[in-house]
Amino acid sequence: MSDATIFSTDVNERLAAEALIVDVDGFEGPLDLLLTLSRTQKVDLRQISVLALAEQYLAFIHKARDLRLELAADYLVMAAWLAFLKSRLLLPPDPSEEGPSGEELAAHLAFQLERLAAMRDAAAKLMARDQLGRDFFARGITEDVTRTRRVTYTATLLDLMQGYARIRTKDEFRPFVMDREKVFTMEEALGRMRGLIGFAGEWTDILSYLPEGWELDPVKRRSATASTFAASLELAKEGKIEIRQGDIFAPIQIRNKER
Amino acid sequence: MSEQATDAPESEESLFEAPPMGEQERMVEAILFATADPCTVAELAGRMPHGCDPAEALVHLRKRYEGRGVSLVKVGDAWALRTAPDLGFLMQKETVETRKLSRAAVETLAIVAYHQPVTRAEIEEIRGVSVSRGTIDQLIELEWIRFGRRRMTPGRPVTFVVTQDFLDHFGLENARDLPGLKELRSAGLLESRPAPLLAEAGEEEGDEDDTDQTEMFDES
Amino acid sequence: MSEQATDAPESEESLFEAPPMGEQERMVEAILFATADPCTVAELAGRMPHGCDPAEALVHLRKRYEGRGVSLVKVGDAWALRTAPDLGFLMQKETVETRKLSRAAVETLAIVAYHQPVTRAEIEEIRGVSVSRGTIDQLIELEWIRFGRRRMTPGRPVTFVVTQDFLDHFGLENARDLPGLKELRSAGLLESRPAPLLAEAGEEEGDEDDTDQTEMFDES
Repeated sequence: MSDATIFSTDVNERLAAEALIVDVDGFEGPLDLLLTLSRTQKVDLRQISVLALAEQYLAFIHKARDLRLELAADYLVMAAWLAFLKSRLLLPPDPSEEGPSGEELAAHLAFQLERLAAMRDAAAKLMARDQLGRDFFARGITEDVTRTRRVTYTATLLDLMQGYARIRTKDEFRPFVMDREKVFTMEEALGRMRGLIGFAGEWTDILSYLPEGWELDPVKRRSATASTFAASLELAKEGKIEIRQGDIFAPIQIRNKER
Repeated sequence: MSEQATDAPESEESLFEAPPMGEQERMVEAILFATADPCTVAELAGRMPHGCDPAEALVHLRKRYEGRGVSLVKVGDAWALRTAPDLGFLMQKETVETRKLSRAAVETLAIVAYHQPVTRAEIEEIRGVSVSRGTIDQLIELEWIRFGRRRMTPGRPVTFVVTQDFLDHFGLENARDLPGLKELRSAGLLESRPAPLLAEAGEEEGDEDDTDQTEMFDES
Repeated sequence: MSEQATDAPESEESLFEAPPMGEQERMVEAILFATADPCTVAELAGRMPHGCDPAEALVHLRKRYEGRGVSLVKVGDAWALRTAPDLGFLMQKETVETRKLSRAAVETLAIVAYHQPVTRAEIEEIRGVSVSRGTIDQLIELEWIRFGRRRMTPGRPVTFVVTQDFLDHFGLENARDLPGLKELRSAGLLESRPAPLLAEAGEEEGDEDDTDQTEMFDES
């Protein structure tokens, strides 16, 4: 396992690694985590080994999973991407393959990390500057010589935008008031039946294909019944199923035709 | 300043040496500039390093400001920096009282900004309530909206547009730079609204209209 | 002094003649003392008698306040009097507790300052996470950032730029005086390099960024 090389027996390093794991929620996303991991390489971000970093990250994700920590999707997406990057970096380039090389992708990742680190550094420098109201001060007594007073009205941009949003959102939701939640579309019904139809060797009532829970609410039941029926006709037309009805108003039954 | 040199040895009682008089003068100046109220000598001494002599610093400072646009004046037993009385005529603009614009006016202004040129009827249609005369008058008086071209429709209604003053006040280069609804939402500027499913009851819309109504009648 | 004496009799001319520079300097000093907010040269000129040259008066005034407890500082295209930063320790009572900004807000602010004009998507790209609700909101409310021009790219996204209040708060004369800006720029860290795409799309972004940089440094 590469784990052994990365999480070496050095106790301090192991503790540091575990601290990272425990703190998984403390990271602001995969890039932040990568930046923190890259610090353990103790080199200029320009000279960073992206391959080693990718391995560290993958090992981290692996460990986090072992500890059954919930990982947000973007951490997993980054893991998948790094695994891909790792394979590109390790394998000799395939001349027939399109797109950027592993080195180009790695260089871009290194750039992103360097840029993020630079911005953090800049943010710290900014906040360390002398600040108004903390290190230097504006005039304390603004002039109030009694004289003709003029009343003026003011509003902020935020007031303006929120005011506008308040009015417009009233309208905006109107088209959506038509309740789509209680409609089962034919596409949905088709999708559902295609998945289930393989199991229907015997004649079964189409009403048994209604999605769970939909038979309880009359409005939902009506919509689901109609779409399921329409979907059955469509499947019969495609030759996937047979359809029959014993009598007027009798249950409509279907069964799989491709046995 | 020869005084500084002679001052320093005198402050033998103090554990730490007081800063030179030039520094003390700077300190008094900064304090009097930044505080909201006049300061007594005791207050100044309380703020300055141990061993300082604010009374003497005040004498120097007063001399320094003689004939300037600002002067050091005594108010009761406290000291303050005040603009020179002969320049009072320059302060006209400082005595402006600002009040918050009413909600009806903010909404009307927003509609003009987002929909300009827009007629009064259109504003009413968008707001869902009638717009009182006072609201439009107020916005015109503030020089935030003005009359635009007449609309070439029956009745040739006047339209309203926003002014350069409006753009300046709200820090916009152009009314087109106002963010759209989607952008407002993604910037977290929209109050969260109930899910569409609940909206059909439309209860809070009713409430909101009520508020508008009250506001409208308050204004006139 | 003698000028004034000769000025007075020629009442017709003096109607249009500007006061002597010494007087103008006093006026600028008085106006700036009377307000806490920075004043532009245009605002000063608007309040001073006809024919005054506040820009020149400011040069004199700045020199006069050099090394004093209060100094004349430039904030964007405006001017303000502020206490000298080394005397901040005297002003504990005036210190305003500012709301502590979250790390996300501080970073977002820095990104807007260094990359302006910058879109929300670019901020997210640099930070590697989506900008949470309220972050931009908070910075707008503090009046440290505002909406800039829309970007002329598909979707015409709004951009953000920093404000004069931002410059004032951090004691910056200009956005170009941001600490380390030159180094970051020459290291290429202010470019928003598009990611090498596996499938080609959106090539035009590269050029766009060059324009942005120029835009930013064109601002005087």
